[in-house]
Amino acid sequence: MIDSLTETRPLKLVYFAWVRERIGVAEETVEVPHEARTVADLVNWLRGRDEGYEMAFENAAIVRAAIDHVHVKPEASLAGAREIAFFPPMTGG
Amino acid sequence: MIDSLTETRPLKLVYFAWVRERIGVAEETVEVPHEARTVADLVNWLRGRDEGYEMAFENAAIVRAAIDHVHVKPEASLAGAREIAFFPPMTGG
Amino acid sequence: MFPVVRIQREDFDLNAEVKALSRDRVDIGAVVTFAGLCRDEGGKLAALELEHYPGMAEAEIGRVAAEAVERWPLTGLVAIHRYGLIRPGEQIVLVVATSRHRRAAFEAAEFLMDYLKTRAPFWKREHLSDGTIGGWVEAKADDDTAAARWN
Amino acid sequence: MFPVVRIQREDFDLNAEVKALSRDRVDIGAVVTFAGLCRDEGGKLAALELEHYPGMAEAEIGRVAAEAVERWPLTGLVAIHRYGLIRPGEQIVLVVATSRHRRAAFEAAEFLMDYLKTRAPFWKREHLSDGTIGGWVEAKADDDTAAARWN
Repeated sequence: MIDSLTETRPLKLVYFAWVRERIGVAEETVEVPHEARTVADLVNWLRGRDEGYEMAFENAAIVRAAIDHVHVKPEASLAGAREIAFFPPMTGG
Repeated sequence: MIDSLTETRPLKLVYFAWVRERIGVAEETVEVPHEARTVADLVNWLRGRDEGYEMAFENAAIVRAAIDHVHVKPEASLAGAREIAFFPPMTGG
Repeated sequence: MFPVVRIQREDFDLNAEVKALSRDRVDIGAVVTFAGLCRDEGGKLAALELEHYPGMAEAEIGRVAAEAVERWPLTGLVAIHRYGLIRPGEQIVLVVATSRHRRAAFEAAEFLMDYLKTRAPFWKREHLSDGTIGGWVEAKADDDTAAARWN
Repeated sequence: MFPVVRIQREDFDLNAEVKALSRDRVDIGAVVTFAGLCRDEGGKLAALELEHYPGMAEAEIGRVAAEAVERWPLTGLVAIHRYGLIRPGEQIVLVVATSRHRRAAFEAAEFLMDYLKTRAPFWKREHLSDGTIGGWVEAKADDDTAAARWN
Protein backbone atom coordinates (compact mmCIF):
# COMPACT_ATOMS: atom_id res chain seq x y z
CA MET A 1 0.00 0.00 0.00
CA ILE A 2 2.83 2.39 0.85
CA ASP A 3 4.88 1.69 -2.27
CA SER A 4 2.86 3.84 -4.67
CA LEU A 5 4.04 7.47 -5.03
CA THR A 6 0.52 8.86 -4.74
CA GLU A 7 -0.03 7.19 -1.41
CA THR A 8 2.80 8.95 0.45
CA ARG A 9 4.11 12.48 0.80
CA PRO A 10 7.48 13.72 2.06
CA LEU A 11 7.55 15.26 5.56
CA LYS A 12 10.47 17.00 7.19
CA LEU A 13 10.98 15.72 10.72
CA VAL A 14 13.35 17.14 13.36
CA TYR A 15 14.28 15.61 16.70
CA PHE A 16 15.87 17.00 19.86
CA ALA A 17 17.63 15.81 23.02
CA TRP A 18 17.06 12.13 23.88
CA VAL A 19 14.44 11.74 21.15
CA ARG A 20 17.18 12.69 18.67
CA GLU A 21 19.69 10.35 20.31
CA ARG A 22 17.36 7.36 20.27
CA ILE A 23 16.31 7.86 16.65
CA GLY A 24 19.91 8.49 15.68
CA VAL A 25 19.42 11.51 13.38
CA ALA A 26 18.73 15.20 14.05
CA GLU A 27 16.50 15.63 11.01
CA GLU A 28 15.24 13.69 8.02
CA THR A 29 12.67 13.90 5.30
CA VAL A 30 10.56 10.76 5.18
CA GLU A 31 7.82 9.51 2.89
CA VAL A 32 4.80 9.24 5.11
CA PRO A 33 1.60 7.45 4.01
CA HIS A 34 -1.39 9.70 3.46
CA GLU A 35 -3.30 7.63 5.99
CA ALA A 36 -1.21 9.30 8.70
CA ARG A 37 -3.35 12.40 9.19
CA THR A 38 -2.46 13.47 12.73
CA VAL A 39 0.63 13.73 14.86
CA ALA A 40 -0.50 10.62 16.75
CA ASP A 41 -0.86 8.70 13.41
CA LEU A 42 2.65 9.80 12.46
CA VAL A 43 4.07 8.64 15.79
CA ASN A 44 2.40 5.24 15.35
CA TRP A 45 3.76 4.90 11.85
CA LEU A 46 7.29 5.97 12.94
CA ARG A 47 7.31 3.41 15.78
CA GLY A 48 6.96 0.66 13.20
CA ARG A 49 10.03 1.82 11.25
CA ASP A 50 12.75 0.48 13.55
CA GLU A 51 13.89 -0.02 17.12
CA GLY A 52 15.26 3.53 17.50
CA TYR A 53 11.85 5.09 16.80
CA GLU A 54 10.19 2.48 19.00
CA MET A 55 12.54 3.47 21.84
CA ALA A 56 12.08 7.18 21.26
CA PHE A 57 8.29 6.88 21.42
CA GLU A 58 8.01 3.99 23.88
CA ASN A 59 6.29 6.36 26.27
CA ALA A 60 4.51 8.33 23.55
CA ALA A 61 2.58 10.48 26.01
CA ILE A 62 5.83 12.06 27.23
CA VAL A 63 7.16 13.11 23.83
CA ARG A 64 6.11 16.61 22.77
CA ALA A 65 5.46 17.71 19.21
CA ALA A 66 5.55 20.98 17.31
CA ILE A 67 4.36 21.80 13.81
CA ASP A 68 6.14 24.70 12.13
CA HIS A 69 7.53 25.95 15.48
CA VAL A 70 4.23 25.81 17.37
CA HIS A 71 3.47 23.30 20.16
CA VAL A 72 0.69 20.90 19.13
CA LYS A 73 -1.27 18.03 20.68
CA PRO A 74 -1.26 14.44 19.32
CA GLU A 75 -4.61 15.01 17.61
CA ALA A 76 -3.25 17.95 15.56
CA SER A 77 -3.59 17.58 11.79
CA LEU A 78 -0.48 17.23 9.63
CA ALA A 79 -2.18 19.04 6.73
CA GLY A 80 0.06 21.78 5.34
CA ALA A 81 2.88 21.07 7.83
CA ARG A 82 6.36 22.04 6.62
CA GLU A 83 8.35 20.83 9.63
CA ILE A 84 7.30 18.48 12.41
CA ALA A 85 9.42 18.30 15.57
CA PHE A 86 9.53 15.73 18.36
CA PHE A 87 11.27 16.35 21.67
CA PRO A 88 11.18 15.61 25.41
CA PRO A 89 9.52 17.99 27.91
CA MET A 90 11.48 21.24 27.92
CA THR A 91 14.07 21.97 30.61
CA GLY A 92 15.29 25.44 29.72
CA GLY A 93 15.28 28.54 31.85
CA MET B 1 0.70 69.69 89.29
CA ILE B 2 3.30 69.69 86.54
CA ASP B 3 5.51 72.31 88.14
CA SER B 4 7.35 70.02 90.58
CA LEU B 5 10.59 68.44 89.29
CA THR B 6 9.65 65.03 90.54
CA GLU B 7 6.44 65.06 88.55
CA THR B 8 8.03 65.34 85.10
CA ARG B 9 10.91 63.68 83.23
CA PRO B 10 12.73 64.80 80.10
CA LEU B 11 11.90 62.94 76.87
CA LYS B 12 13.67 63.32 73.55
CA LEU B 13 11.14 63.70 70.75
CA VAL B 14 11.87 63.67 66.99
CA TYR B 15 9.49 64.57 64.18
CA PHE B 16 9.50 63.90 60.43
CA ALA B 17 7.89 65.16 57.21
CA TRP B 18 4.65 67.11 57.74
CA VAL B 19 4.55 66.29 61.44
CA ARG B 20 7.91 68.06 61.73
CA GLU B 21 6.69 70.99 59.61
CA ARG B 22 3.53 71.51 61.64
CA ILE B 23 5.30 71.32 64.99
CA GLY B 24 8.07 73.55 63.69
CA VAL B 25 11.10 71.68 65.07
CA ALA B 26 12.88 68.49 64.01
CA GLU B 27 13.69 67.43 67.55
CA GLU B 28 13.37 68.63 71.10
CA THR B 29 13.70 67.40 74.65
CA VAL B 30 10.58 68.20 76.65
CA GLU B 31 9.61 67.78 80.29
CA VAL B 32 6.71 65.36 80.20
CA PRO B 33 4.51 64.71 83.24
CA HIS B 34 4.81 61.24 84.74
CA GLU B 35 1.09 60.80 84.24
CA ALA B 36 1.81 60.40 80.53
CA ARG B 37 2.53 56.69 80.56
CA THR B 38 1.80 55.67 76.94
CA VAL B 39 2.37 57.09 73.48
CA ALA B 40 -1.32 58.05 73.35
CA ASP B 41 -0.99 59.90 76.68
CA LEU B 42 2.03 61.76 75.28
CA VAL B 43 0.15 62.73 72.13
CA ASN B 44 -2.76 64.07 74.20
CA TRP B 45 -0.39 66.07 76.38
CA LEU B 46 1.52 67.46 73.33
CA ARG B 47 -1.76 68.56 71.66
CA GLY B 48 -2.38 70.85 74.61
CA ARG B 49 0.98 72.60 74.23
CA ASP B 50 0.19 74.82 71.24
CA GLU B 51 -1.48 75.07 67.86
CA GLY B 52 1.39 73.45 65.96
CA TYR B 53 1.11 70.23 67.97
CA GLU B 54 -2.67 70.39 67.72
CA MET B 55 -2.38 70.60 63.93
CA ALA B 56 0.22 67.83 63.74
CA PHE B 57 -1.96 65.45 65.73
CA GLU B 58 -5.41 66.69 64.62
CA ASN B 59 -5.96 63.28 63.05
CA ALA B 60 -4.04 61.38 65.71
CA ALA B 61 -4.89 57.96 64.24
CA ILE B 62 -2.86 58.78 61.13
CA VAL B 63 0.36 59.76 62.90
CA ARG B 64 2.77 56.87 63.47
CA ALA B 65 5.11 56.54 66.41
CA ALA B 66 8.39 54.77 67.09
CA ILE B 67 10.24 54.26 70.36
CA ASP B 68 13.99 53.85 70.04
CA HIS B 69 13.72 53.12 66.30
CA VAL B 70 10.95 50.52 66.60
CA HIS B 71 7.37 51.07 65.39
CA VAL B 72 4.92 51.11 68.29
CA LYS B 73 1.16 51.42 68.81
CA PRO B 74 -0.53 54.23 70.75
CA GLU B 75 -0.89 51.99 73.80
CA ALA B 76 2.88 51.35 74.00
CA SER B 77 4.50 52.30 77.30
CA LEU B 78 6.99 55.15 77.45
CA ALA B 79 8.93 53.46 80.26
CA GLY B 80 12.65 53.41 79.52
CA ALA B 81 12.25 55.20 76.16
CA ARG B 82 15.30 57.17 75.01
CA GLU B 83 13.86 58.64 71.80
CA ILE B 84 10.24 58.89 70.72
CA ALA B 85 9.48 59.67 67.06
CA PHE B 86 6.29 60.88 65.38
CA PHE B 87 5.79 60.81 61.62
CA PRO B 88 3.21 60.38 58.84
CA PRO B 89 2.62 56.99 57.14
CA MET B 90 5.79 56.04 55.28
CA THR B 91 6.14 56.62 51.55
CA GLY B 92 9.57 55.24 50.76
CA GLY B 93 10.51 52.54 48.30
CA MET C 1 23.89 34.68 55.37
CA PHE C 2 23.79 38.24 56.59
CA PRO C 3 21.78 40.78 54.57
CA VAL C 4 23.42 43.97 53.37
CA VAL C 5 21.45 47.14 54.21
CA ARG C 6 22.61 50.58 53.16
CA ILE C 7 20.98 54.00 53.48
CA GLN C 8 22.81 56.56 51.41
CA ARG C 9 22.54 59.85 49.56
CA GLU C 10 24.68 58.76 46.58
CA ASP C 11 23.52 56.59 43.70
CA PHE C 12 24.15 52.82 43.63
CA ASP C 13 25.27 50.41 40.94
CA LEU C 14 22.90 47.50 40.29
CA ASN C 15 25.58 45.57 38.47
CA ALA C 16 28.17 45.94 41.24
CA GLU C 17 25.69 44.70 43.86
CA VAL C 18 24.75 41.65 41.77
CA LYS C 19 28.42 40.87 41.14
CA ALA C 20 29.24 41.21 44.84
CA LEU C 21 26.61 38.59 45.70
CA SER C 22 27.46 36.13 42.93
CA ARG C 23 31.23 36.44 42.50
CA ASP C 24 33.11 33.13 42.95
CA ARG C 25 29.90 31.31 43.86
CA VAL C 26 28.56 28.24 42.08
CA ASP C 27 25.57 27.52 44.32
CA ILE C 28 23.29 30.32 43.09
CA GLY C 29 20.60 29.47 40.57
CA ALA C 30 18.54 32.67 40.63
CA VAL C 31 19.28 36.38 40.93
CA VAL C 32 16.29 38.72 41.22
CA THR C 33 16.76 42.48 41.33
CA PHE C 34 14.28 45.28 41.84
CA ALA C 35 15.20 48.89 41.20
CA GLY C 36 12.72 51.66 41.97
CA LEU C 37 13.17 54.77 39.83
CA CYS C 38 11.87 58.33 40.09
CA ARG C 39 9.16 59.09 37.49
CA ASP C 40 8.45 62.60 36.20
CA GLU C 41 4.67 62.00 36.30
CA GLY C 42 4.15 63.29 32.81
CA GLY C 43 6.45 66.29 33.21
CA LYS C 44 4.89 67.48 36.47
CA LEU C 45 7.85 66.54 38.63
CA ALA C 46 11.31 68.14 38.76
CA ALA C 47 12.49 65.90 41.61
CA LEU C 48 11.48 63.88 44.62
CA GLU C 49 12.89 64.86 47.97
CA LEU C 50 13.32 61.89 50.27
CA GLU C 51 13.44 62.54 54.00
CA HIS C 52 14.37 59.66 56.28
CA TYR C 53 14.84 58.83 59.93
CA PRO C 54 18.57 58.11 60.29
CA GLY C 55 19.23 55.11 62.48
CA MET C 56 15.69 53.81 62.34
CA ALA C 57 15.80 53.48 58.53
CA GLU C 58 18.78 51.08 58.78
CA ALA C 59 17.27 49.26 61.76
CA GLU C 60 13.82 48.80 60.25
CA ILE C 61 15.04 47.64 56.81
CA GLY C 62 17.46 45.37 58.66
CA ARG C 63 14.56 43.79 60.56
CA VAL C 64 12.54 43.26 57.38
CA ALA C 65 15.61 41.80 55.63
CA ALA C 66 16.25 39.47 58.57
CA GLU C 67 12.64 38.29 58.32
CA ALA C 68 13.12 37.56 54.61
CA VAL C 69 16.25 35.54 55.43
CA GLU C 70 14.19 33.53 57.95
CA ARG C 71 11.37 32.86 55.50
CA TRP C 72 13.25 31.97 52.32
CA PRO C 73 16.42 29.92 51.69
CA LEU C 74 18.46 32.81 50.31
CA THR C 75 22.15 32.86 49.47
CA GLY C 76 22.29 36.65 49.46
CA LEU C 77 20.17 39.73 50.09
CA VAL C 78 20.88 43.43 49.54
CA ALA C 79 18.64 46.42 50.26
CA ILE C 80 19.78 49.95 49.47
CA HIS C 81 17.62 53.04 49.91
CA ARG C 82 18.65 56.57 48.94
CA TYR C 83 17.60 59.83 50.53
CA GLY C 84 17.93 63.47 49.45
CA LEU C 85 16.93 65.01 46.13
CA ILE C 86 16.34 62.47 43.38
CA ARG C 87 15.53 63.47 39.80
CA PRO C 88 13.30 61.66 37.28
CA GLY C 89 15.07 58.66 35.79
CA GLU C 90 17.32 58.27 38.84
CA GLN C 91 17.31 55.26 41.12
CA ILE C 92 15.69 55.42 44.58
CA VAL C 93 15.80 51.90 45.95
CA LEU C 94 17.42 48.57 45.15
CA VAL C 95 16.74 45.04 46.31
CA VAL C 96 18.79 42.04 45.19
CA ALA C 97 17.87 38.52 46.30
CA THR C 98 19.77 35.38 45.32
CA SER C 99 18.83 31.78 45.93
CA ARG C 100 19.22 28.28 44.53
CA HIS C 101 15.78 28.48 42.97
CA ARG C 102 13.79 31.29 41.39
CA ARG C 103 10.65 31.20 43.51
CA ALA C 104 12.50 32.04 46.74
CA ALA C 105 14.43 34.88 45.09
CA PHE C 106 11.31 36.39 43.51
CA GLU C 107 9.23 36.12 46.66
CA ALA C 108 11.90 37.50 48.97
CA ALA C 109 12.48 40.50 46.69
CA GLU C 110 8.75 41.26 46.46
CA PHE C 111 8.28 40.79 50.20
CA LEU C 112 11.14 43.14 50.95
CA MET C 113 9.76 45.81 48.63
CA ASP C 114 6.21 45.50 49.97
CA TYR C 115 7.41 45.85 53.57
CA LEU C 116 9.91 48.53 52.78
CA LYS C 117 7.11 50.63 51.25
CA THR C 118 4.97 50.48 54.36
CA ARG C 119 7.49 50.17 57.20
CA ALA C 120 10.77 51.89 56.28
CA PRO C 121 10.81 55.46 57.68
CA PHE C 122 11.12 57.45 54.45
CA TRP C 123 8.86 60.24 53.24
CA LYS C 124 8.67 61.65 49.73
CA ARG C 125 7.94 65.27 48.88
CA GLU C 126 7.41 66.48 45.33
CA HIS C 127 9.44 69.29 43.80
CA LEU C 128 7.43 70.51 40.85
CA SER C 129 8.63 71.50 37.38
CA ASP C 130 7.37 75.06 37.91
CA GLY C 131 9.92 75.53 40.69
CA THR C 132 7.52 75.24 43.61
CA ILE C 133 7.62 72.61 46.30
CA GLY C 134 4.57 70.38 46.20
CA GLY C 135 3.02 68.35 48.97
CA TRP C 136 4.14 65.23 50.77
CA VAL C 137 3.26 62.10 48.83
CA GLU C 138 0.36 60.29 50.49
CA ALA C 139 0.66 56.65 51.51
CA LYS C 140 -1.33 54.30 49.31
CA ALA C 141 -3.85 51.79 50.62
CA ASP C 142 -2.57 49.53 47.80
CA ASP C 143 0.77 49.31 49.51
CA ASP C 144 -0.79 48.22 52.80
CA THR C 145 -2.76 45.56 50.93
CA ALA C 146 0.41 44.36 49.21
CA ALA C 147 2.27 44.08 52.50
CA ALA C 148 -0.66 42.29 54.16
CA ARG C 149 -0.42 39.46 51.60
CA TRP C 150 2.64 38.14 53.43
CA ASN C 151 0.97 37.66 56.83
CA MET D 1 6.11 48.32 23.25
CA PHE D 2 7.83 45.48 21.44
CA PRO D 3 9.63 42.86 23.55
CA VAL D 4 13.27 42.01 22.84
CA VAL D 5 13.95 38.28 22.47
CA ARG D 6 17.42 36.90 21.84
CA ILE D 7 18.71 33.34 21.65
CA GLN D 8 22.49 33.30 21.68
CA ARG D 9 25.56 31.26 22.52
CA GLU D 10 27.54 34.18 24.02
CA ASP D 11 27.05 35.62 27.49
CA PHE D 12 24.87 38.70 28.11
CA ASP D 13 25.28 41.80 30.27
CA LEU D 14 22.48 42.40 32.78
CA ASN D 15 23.52 46.00 33.25
CA ALA D 16 23.56 46.80 29.52
CA GLU D 17 20.06 45.36 29.08
CA VAL D 18 18.66 47.36 32.00
CA LYS D 19 20.33 50.52 30.71
CA ALA D 20 18.95 49.94 27.20
CA LEU D 21 15.39 49.79 28.57
CA SER D 22 15.68 52.75 30.94
CA ARG D 23 18.02 55.18 29.17
CA ASP D 24 16.49 58.64 28.59
CA ARG D 25 13.16 57.55 30.04
CA VAL D 26 11.40 59.20 32.95
CA ASP D 27 8.17 57.15 32.96
CA ILE D 28 9.60 53.97 34.51
CA GLY D 29 9.06 53.36 38.20
CA ALA D 30 10.12 49.73 38.48
CA VAL D 31 12.82 47.56 36.93
CA VAL D 32 12.74 43.84 37.76
CA THR D 33 15.45 41.50 36.50
CA PHE D 34 15.80 37.76 36.74
CA ALA D 35 19.05 36.01 35.89
CA GLY D 36 19.24 32.22 35.95
CA LEU D 37 22.73 30.87 36.66
CA CYS D 38 24.32 27.44 36.30
CA ARG D 39 24.91 25.73 39.68
CA ASP D 40 27.59 23.11 40.24
CA GLU D 41 25.25 20.96 42.35
CA GLY D 42 27.74 20.55 45.16
CA GLY D 43 30.70 19.91 42.85
CA LYS D 44 28.94 17.23 40.78
CA LEU D 45 28.62 19.35 37.66
CA ALA D 46 31.37 20.53 35.28
CA ALA D 47 28.90 22.20 32.91
CA LEU D 48 25.39 22.20 31.53
CA GLU D 49 24.95 21.65 27.82
CA LEU D 50 21.91 23.44 26.46
CA GLU D 51 20.40 22.16 23.25
CA HIS D 52 17.69 24.25 21.60
CA TYR D 53 15.39 24.25 18.60
CA PRO D 54 16.57 27.18 16.48
CA GLY D 55 13.71 29.20 15.07
CA MET D 56 11.12 27.74 17.42
CA ALA D 57 13.02 28.99 20.50
CA GLU D 58 12.77 32.60 19.28
CA ALA D 59 9.17 32.13 18.13
CA GLU D 60 7.95 30.51 21.35
CA ILE D 61 9.64 32.95 23.73
CA GLY D 62 8.33 35.73 21.48
CA ARG D 63 4.77 34.42 21.92
CA VAL D 64 5.14 34.21 25.70
CA ALA D 65 6.64 37.71 25.80
CA ALA D 66 3.80 39.06 23.65
CA GLU D 67 1.33 37.51 26.09
CA ALA D 68 3.08 39.26 29.01
CA VAL D 69 2.86 42.57 27.14
CA GLU D 70 -0.89 41.97 26.72
CA ARG D 71 -1.44 41.14 30.37
CA TRP D 72 0.63 43.81 32.13
CA PRO D 73 1.20 47.51 31.43
CA LEU D 74 4.92 47.21 30.72
CA THR D 75 7.25 49.88 29.39
CA GLY D 76 9.89 47.32 28.38
CA LEU D 77 10.55 43.58 28.28
CA VAL D 78 13.69 41.61 27.44
CA ALA D 79 14.19 37.84 27.35
CA ILE D 80 17.57 36.34 26.50
CA HIS D 81 18.33 32.62 26.57
CA ARG D 82 21.74 31.09 25.94
CA TYR D 83 22.56 27.69 24.44
CA GLY D 84 25.76 25.64 24.24
CA LEU D 85 28.08 24.70 27.07
CA ILE D 86 27.57 26.76 30.23
CA ARG D 87 29.78 26.38 33.29
CA PRO D 88 28.82 26.76 36.98
CA GLY D 89 28.51 30.42 37.94
CA GLU D 90 27.72 31.46 34.35
CA GLN D 91 24.44 33.00 33.27
CA ILE D 92 21.86 30.95 31.33
CA VAL D 93 18.79 33.15 31.02
CA LEU D 94 17.81 36.77 31.59
CA VAL D 95 14.46 38.49 31.89
CA VAL D 96 14.07 42.24 32.41
CA ALA D 97 10.64 43.80 32.87
CA THR D 98 10.01 47.51 33.39
CA SER D 99 6.78 49.26 34.28
CA ARG D 100 5.39 52.29 36.04
CA HIS D 101 4.64 50.21 39.14
CA ARG D 102 6.41 47.31 40.79
CA ARG D 103 3.60 44.74 40.81
CA ALA D 104 3.36 44.61 37.00
CA ALA D 105 7.12 44.33 36.59
CA PHE D 106 7.43 41.56 39.20
CA GLU D 107 4.48 39.57 37.85
CA ALA D 108 5.51 39.85 34.20
CA ALA D 109 9.06 38.69 34.99
CA GLU D 110 7.81 35.72 37.02
CA PHE D 111 5.23 34.82 34.39
CA LEU D 112 7.84 34.92 31.64
CA MET D 113 10.20 32.68 33.62
CA ASP D 114 7.48 30.18 34.54
CA TYR D 115 6.37 29.87 30.92
CA LEU D 116 9.86 29.87 29.54
CA LYS D 117 10.69 26.89 31.80
CA THR D 118 7.82 24.81 30.49
CA ARG D 119 7.35 26.02 26.90
CA ALA D 120 10.65 27.26 25.46
CA PRO D 121 12.30 24.44 23.43
CA PHE D 122 15.56 24.04 25.37
CA TRP D 123 16.96 20.87 26.90
CA LYS D 124 19.71 20.61 29.48
CA ARG D 125 22.25 17.81 29.69
CA GLU D 126 24.72 17.46 32.53
CA HIS D 127 28.46 17.24 31.98
CA LEU D 128 29.90 15.76 35.15
CA SER D 129 33.03 16.72 37.04
CA ASP D 130 34.53 13.27 36.45
CA GLY D 131 34.61 13.99 32.71
CA THR D 132 31.63 11.85 31.74
CA ILE D 133 28.44 13.11 30.15
CA GLY D 134 25.47 12.63 32.42
CA GLY D 135 21.81 12.31 31.51
CA TRP D 136 19.30 14.82 30.23
CA VAL D 137 17.79 16.89 33.02
CA GLU D 138 14.22 15.79 33.70
CA ALA D 139 11.36 18.26 33.59
CA LYS D 140 9.98 19.12 37.03
CA ALA D 141 6.32 18.86 37.96
CA ASP D 142 6.97 21.97 40.09
CA ASP D 143 7.58 23.97 36.95
CA ASP D 144 4.27 22.89 35.42
CA THR D 145 2.51 23.86 38.64
CA ALA D 146 4.23 27.25 38.60
CA ALA D 147 3.19 27.91 35.00
CA ALA D 148 -0.39 26.79 35.71
CA ARG D 149 -0.77 29.56 38.31
CA TRP D 150 -1.13 32.09 35.50
CA ASN D 151 -4.14 30.47 33.81
